[in-house]
Amino acid sequence: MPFDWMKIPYSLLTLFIVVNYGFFLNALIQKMGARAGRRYGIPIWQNYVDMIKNYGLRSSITHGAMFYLGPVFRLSGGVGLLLFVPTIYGSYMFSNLSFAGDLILALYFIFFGTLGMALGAGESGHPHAAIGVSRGLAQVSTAELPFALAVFAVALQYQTLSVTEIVAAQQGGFLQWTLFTNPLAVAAAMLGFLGSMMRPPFDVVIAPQEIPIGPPTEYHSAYLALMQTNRAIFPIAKIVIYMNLFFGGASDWPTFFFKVFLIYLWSAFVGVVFPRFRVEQSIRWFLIWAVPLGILSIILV
Amino acid sequence: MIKRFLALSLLVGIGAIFVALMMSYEPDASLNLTARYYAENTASETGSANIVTAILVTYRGLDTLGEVTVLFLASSIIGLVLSLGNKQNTTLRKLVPVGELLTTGKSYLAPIIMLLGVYVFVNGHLTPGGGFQGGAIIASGMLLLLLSDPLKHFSHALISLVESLSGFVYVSLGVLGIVLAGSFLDNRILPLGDFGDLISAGAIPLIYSLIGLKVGAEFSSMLANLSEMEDLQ
Amino acid sequence: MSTLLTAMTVVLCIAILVAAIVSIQVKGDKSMSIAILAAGLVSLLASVLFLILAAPDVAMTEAAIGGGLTTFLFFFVLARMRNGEREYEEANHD
Amino acid sequence: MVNAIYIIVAALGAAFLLGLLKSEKRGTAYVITLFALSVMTWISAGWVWAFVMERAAPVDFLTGGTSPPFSINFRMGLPEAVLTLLASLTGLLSALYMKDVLCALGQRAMAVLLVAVMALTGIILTRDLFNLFVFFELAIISTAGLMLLSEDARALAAGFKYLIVSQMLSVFFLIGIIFAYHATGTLNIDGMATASLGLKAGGAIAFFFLFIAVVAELKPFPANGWGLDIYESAHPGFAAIFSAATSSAVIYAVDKLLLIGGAEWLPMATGIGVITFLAANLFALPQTNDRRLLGYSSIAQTGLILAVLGQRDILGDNVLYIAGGLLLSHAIAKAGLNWISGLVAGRELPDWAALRSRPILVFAFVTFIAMLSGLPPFPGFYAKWEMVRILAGEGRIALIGLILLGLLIEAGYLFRWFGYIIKREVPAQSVRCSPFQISAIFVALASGWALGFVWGELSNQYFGHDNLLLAIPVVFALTFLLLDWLPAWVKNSIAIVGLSLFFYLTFSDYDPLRMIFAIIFLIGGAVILLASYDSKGRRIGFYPATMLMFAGLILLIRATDTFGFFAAWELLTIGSYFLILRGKHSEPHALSYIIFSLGGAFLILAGFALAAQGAPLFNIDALAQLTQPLAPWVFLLLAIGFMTKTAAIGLHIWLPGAHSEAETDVSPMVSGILLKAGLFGLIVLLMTMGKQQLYGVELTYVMLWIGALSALLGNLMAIFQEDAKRLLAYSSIGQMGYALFGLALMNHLGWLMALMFVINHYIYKSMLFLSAGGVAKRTGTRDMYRMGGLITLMPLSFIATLIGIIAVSGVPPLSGFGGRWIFYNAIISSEYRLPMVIIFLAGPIAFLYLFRLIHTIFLGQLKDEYRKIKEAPFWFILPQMIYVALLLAFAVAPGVALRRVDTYLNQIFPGGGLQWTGTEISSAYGYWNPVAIMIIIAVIFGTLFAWLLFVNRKAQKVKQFNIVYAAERPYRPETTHFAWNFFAPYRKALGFLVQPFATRFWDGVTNTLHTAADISRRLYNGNGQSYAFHLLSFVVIAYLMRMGA
Amino acid sequence: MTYIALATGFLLILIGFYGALTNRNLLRMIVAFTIANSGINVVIIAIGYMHGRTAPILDATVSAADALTRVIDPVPQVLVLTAIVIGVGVAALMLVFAYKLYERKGTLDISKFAELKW
Repeated sequence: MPFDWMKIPYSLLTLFIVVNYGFFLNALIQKMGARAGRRYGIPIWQNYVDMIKNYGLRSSITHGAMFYLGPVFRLSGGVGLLLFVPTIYGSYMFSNLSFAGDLILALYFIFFGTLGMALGAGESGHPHAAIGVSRGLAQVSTAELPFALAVFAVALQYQTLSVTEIVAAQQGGFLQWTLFTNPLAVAAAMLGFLGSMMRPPFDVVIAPQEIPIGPPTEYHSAYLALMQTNRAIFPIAKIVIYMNLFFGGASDWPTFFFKVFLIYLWSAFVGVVFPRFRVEQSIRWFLIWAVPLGILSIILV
Repeated sequence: MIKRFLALSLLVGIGAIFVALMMSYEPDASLNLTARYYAENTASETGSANIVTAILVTYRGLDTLGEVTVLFLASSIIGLVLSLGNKQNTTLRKLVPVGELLTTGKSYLAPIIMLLGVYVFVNGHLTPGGGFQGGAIIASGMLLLLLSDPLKHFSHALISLVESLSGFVYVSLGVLGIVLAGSFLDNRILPLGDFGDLISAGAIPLIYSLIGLKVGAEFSSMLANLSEMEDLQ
Repeated sequence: MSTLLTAMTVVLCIAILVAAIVSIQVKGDKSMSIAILAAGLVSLLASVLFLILAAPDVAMTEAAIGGGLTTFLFFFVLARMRNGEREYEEANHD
Repeated sequence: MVNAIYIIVAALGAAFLLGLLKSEKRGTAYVITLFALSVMTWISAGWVWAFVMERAAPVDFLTGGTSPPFSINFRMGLPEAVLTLLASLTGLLSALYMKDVLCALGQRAMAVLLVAVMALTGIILTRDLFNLFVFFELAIISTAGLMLLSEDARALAAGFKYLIVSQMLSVFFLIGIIFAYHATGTLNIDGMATASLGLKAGGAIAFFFLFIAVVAELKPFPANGWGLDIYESAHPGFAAIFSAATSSAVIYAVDKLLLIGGAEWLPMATGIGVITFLAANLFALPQTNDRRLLGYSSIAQTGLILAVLGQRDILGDNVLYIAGGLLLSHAIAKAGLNWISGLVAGRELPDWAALRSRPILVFAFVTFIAMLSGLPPFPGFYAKWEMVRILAGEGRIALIGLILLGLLIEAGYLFRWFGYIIKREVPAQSVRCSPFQISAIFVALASGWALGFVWGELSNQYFGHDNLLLAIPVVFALTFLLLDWLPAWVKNSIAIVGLSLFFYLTFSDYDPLRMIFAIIFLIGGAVILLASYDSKGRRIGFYPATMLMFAGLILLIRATDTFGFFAAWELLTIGSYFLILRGKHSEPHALSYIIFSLGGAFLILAGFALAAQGAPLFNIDALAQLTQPLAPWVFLLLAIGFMTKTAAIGLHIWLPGAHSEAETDVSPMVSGILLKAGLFGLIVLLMTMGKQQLYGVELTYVMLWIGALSALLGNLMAIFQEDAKRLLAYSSIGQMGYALFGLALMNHLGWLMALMFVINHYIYKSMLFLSAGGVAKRTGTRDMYRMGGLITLMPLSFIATLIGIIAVSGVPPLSGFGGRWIFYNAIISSEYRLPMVIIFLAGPIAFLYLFRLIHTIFLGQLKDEYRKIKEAPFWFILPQMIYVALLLAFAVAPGVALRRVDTYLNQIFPGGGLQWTGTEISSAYGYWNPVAIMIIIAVIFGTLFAWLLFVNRKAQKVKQFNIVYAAERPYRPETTHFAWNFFAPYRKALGFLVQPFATRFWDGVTNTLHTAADISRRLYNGNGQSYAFHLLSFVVIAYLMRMGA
Repeated sequence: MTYIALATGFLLILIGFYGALTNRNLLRMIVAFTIANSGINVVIIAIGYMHGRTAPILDATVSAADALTRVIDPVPQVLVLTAIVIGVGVAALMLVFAYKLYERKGTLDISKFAELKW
């Protein structure tokens, strides 16, 4: 099979759009959270400023090879995740590199960045980094569960692992969305979603109050810039999967922006309302509320 | 008490089996297969008048050899047991006063008793009695000697010579049976002679005499060994 | 004659059994010697029984060995153990 | 040939002759004794030769000039010849062994010894009932006499107790004889048999007494306290005779008696035998005195043989082969063990560690316990196989169960003992022995192996099985015993070449499925062996064990019939046991390994036997033809057996210790390679038998659950481990759970996934174990929290671990992802939702422990004590790098291995396979392009990496403590390395799931057994009178049972 | 007559066993066993006995020709002879053992010789 070289510029285009949208959305959500807390919040362009500043900085220290690789792994994970899933349904241009693998690939690639991040943080030698990683992994492993269960329920429902085919099956009116054809799975996935967004109440892992200088703080300058970029890409990439699997996908960019915003908003909304959990509490929470829903969704498919 | 009760109840159980055995017992009206063969053929085959002796020495000679060996074993082991442990303090035993009658009687009686023993086993194939009885009688002669003279030490060498020689010859005679007559302990290595004579019945008298000597020697050795035991407090 | 013999046998057997019971049940000072003697008596009486049962060879043997030699063996050993006599009482005092 | 009576004559003549010697001439007397025993041995050996080589017919020897019913006769046939040889040879060797004590005690002792041996041969040879009694009495009296040879003052009391019991027995014997004589009119055993004693009035009771009197000599439960006392206090030289020769002779006497009693008495023999076997083995468990333990074991073995004799109604002519095999194994082993016990100064089992100063004695010991446990290649193994086969064919399942249970218990305490020898501290008093004593043991050792060969040949001749001692892999493995004096690197080279060569010569024999296993076993084994070059010195015992394991593995995949399969299974079990036992602290773990493995093996044995329905040769493929109601049971037994090896949850408790405590290069072997044997078994099972239902339950469905639970709990337990190798071991449980799950799915993709796991697990688990082992070797600890920051010191180990954990976790782009992908495709088509969910839960958990593995060892803070350590040895790194290359290659081109298997699986599961178009792999549900994934990720990763490198080209490495730490700079690495109890929140939340339920359960089982045994053995209170009570109770109970039956 | 003797023999055995089971004194146990041995001898002889016949010895009154109808079964007698001798051998042996045990411990109580157990 000859490789279609045009895929590369198209993918880069997708990447560009998503990065920008990610920066925008991050700031927007942050602002909304601040307003809900009767604070003023950051300017919308603050993230751009930070990123540009960080990219401009030159660090003169490193903790070793893995320290380098941490952000690299991280960003590769985010970019890869985005590119392995078609962004816009029915568009050749924005189907990205999804020919390389199906849903399973995306599902497992989520861990790529997590792993790299954890490794890099570990290399820093800072105990808080390790504590954060240990908490993060513990939490993420259970937070991803309901999502994984829901994803598989959907795969079972549509008898396919191809994202495109799943989206295709949801076309023809919003009642065809998985949200309505398999509400249990969606509920489970949306609960899991809360955990993987690293927002309250599940943000003890990177909580500034708990761990004054967690993993991200050991990174600075370009390292931090890479991670910030990833922070813009990764949530969107993840939401794209949600959107495709549960909310009928998006066949054009406006729909895309709208759906992604709403899904993102959901996590922000919950985060504003609820207090923070300790890790074992959140593990229990996922196991008690989200996982059973996921199990039910699989059994009832 | 519990032990006695347990013992009794167990024995009631065993007794019940015995009763069952007795209930099923039916006395024979005529001799069975084996006994009939012996009754009919002993005289012609072995030339022995005493069927018991004939069986003991020839037909079931192997048993008898084993039996002699049992005594040999017992006396060896007794010797072995007593040779173990401390031998150094051979304290003299308090002498039991020996009666006048015994001391004078022994010098006359002992030889006669021993002769009687010899008579019994030599005539084993003709009359009741034989090697075992004769041997026991010889031993009682020795016992008399021991009783009358508690300090007397028998010549262990002599006893064991008799014991070993007679045993060895006994076994050799058995082997001769294989060589000359075809099977172990066959008495027909010697002529059967006239029925009822002292010198008859082939090797039976010879073997029985050897048995007598051996049994006598074994018992004597046991007694001698026992008499040399030390007193224990 | 047969009846007489049977009666004699019965008496003899009873005697044997009595001697045996004495032998195992006797208690007291000289109990050990009595037990040995009673056992010897059992052998001797049994040899009479053997005679009645037409087994002269066995009778001789039992008398000489069972009744005689064995009893002497017992006494030989007993005599070597000063406390052997008293043992019985101690051993069964529980 | 020489008249058999000369055996008796020689002994008696010499015994009487000894009396003629002066008591000073002990040397001469000793020579005469030896000469007489040699003559006896020689005569018997001549007869054995005549029967075996010249096929002579049995011969009767007369005495007293008359033919049998009227006089005593001896019979010499093959069994008699063998047994007299056994008795006289044991006597001869024991006489050699006891030279000192015999010479010290003089002629009388020698005479008693001669008579004892003579009596035993008499018991064997005679065909006359009363003569049997006489020989019995001789044996009893001489036994009591030979007790005096012992230095143990308590021996005298033991002898007295024995006399008490035997007095009672002789009364019963005589009652039996006279009433049997009265009923049949003969004393001849054959005559009684033809006169059918049992049918005569009173005959049954008479026989009962005969039977009881003889059987009681075999020390049946509970009337056997006296026997134990004899074993415990006798001189070991005599104990050898008592155990080997006396038991054998008496067993043969029982056999003769059963001729009279006929078939109706067989159940009783079986019953008494089995109960004794079980009770004695059970009581042996809490035993600490070595000789008493041997006594219990002897009693148990004779019980087993009695039980086998009781099965002669169905065993038929095979009884000679089976009982003979068991009997000779027992006799040789017990003689040998008793002899060895005389060389050991202490009387506690751990005192036997003294044997370590003499490797030949250790080898002898292990040979003997293998013979006792019925392991290949010894006669007991063949006997066990045939016995179970025939019993199963006749439906005597309960008996099989009891026998195998007893064997398992016995193996348990014997191997525990072996563990003491290998692992316990060597006591101050070393082994003391004379050349005579060593040579006696050596003869036993040699005859054990020789008999193994003979039984193998017989097995080949009568049942068509291969002689294990002729199988090339086994011969190759055993050769290493002879080569053990070579330096390790030479042996290692031979081993590697041997494995590779064998693969080269045979690779065309395997179908694609077996090919995968052949490659892993042979080539994979060779690769792991590279790490063994690191060992210096001679490494005594390592190579025979390793090669035995590999021999078993390779024979396993080459086996075509159930016998070959089972034999291979046991071989690999033993080999791996020795390997595992070599670890520093592996004593208890090796023990639980062997017990679980043997338990599993016995289930497999029972399963095969049940399947064969008595057929001597049963092809594995024929399992497919089994039908209800048998098939599901066979399936169940085999499946549990195999799952023991794959450490399915509940049966897994042996694995963590066994794998983690093993030596560095052994852990990858037992984890990466050995576990695959269980999977291979399961594959064979499922391939032939498919889905089975038992009481409406789909058995593969149950397996699915087990697989899922193993995956979940194995992973969960792994995350809480502090010990690196333990963590990897638990991870294996989880991985095997995945593979089991895949197989149990019973569809094309499920199997493909299982096979993918087979390959992957071999590669990454071997690699990770080597890596962790290398680190442990350098740091001297396996506790991960003691390490940290080793990445700079051991970069290659780090890379191996990094690649390993990416592969294990299934993160793209490495090969683990392929496994997961196939896995999801496999389950999407299946209906089993719940177990699927369970195995889902397991997925992310793996990630946790893997991260912990790499983080706490290589990242974080370097400890002061490890600042100077070096990279792991070259020979550890080399295979790791090979594995890295393999993983990358397999990740890009999984088709190399999988495509052929995929095609092959179409034969078993038509359809549902994968499509291989170019580099893309697709199923009915999804698709996957490993090459594309690899390239995409590499490009993204490379770009970012390059950019970062460019941007930070001037960056300097900061000092270790140059981190901000609550406004202070830490100075001690200990305080800054967060590693211990790494997943504390997880434990708080989910710790309840990893409560050691299985461990507690199995502990409970063993504790119950031990306690029960410890309480019940108090029955043997040491009082001779109580033993008399036991005997009479035994008689009464036996009678009641007999009448009740 | 046979039955009387048989019953006597069996009773002797039981009495002997009872004595052996209830007396703790080693010597008394041995004595009890000799009684049991006598009992078994009586049983064997009783089995061989046939009413109205004579001992199996050929002499003036019983010729070889009519032995078949006149003599009783000789076999049990042979067996008993052997049994008696064996019995005395064992008894002697036990006595010496008892003596040695007494020498070691100064007691004849069998329950004191229970070091070997379990």
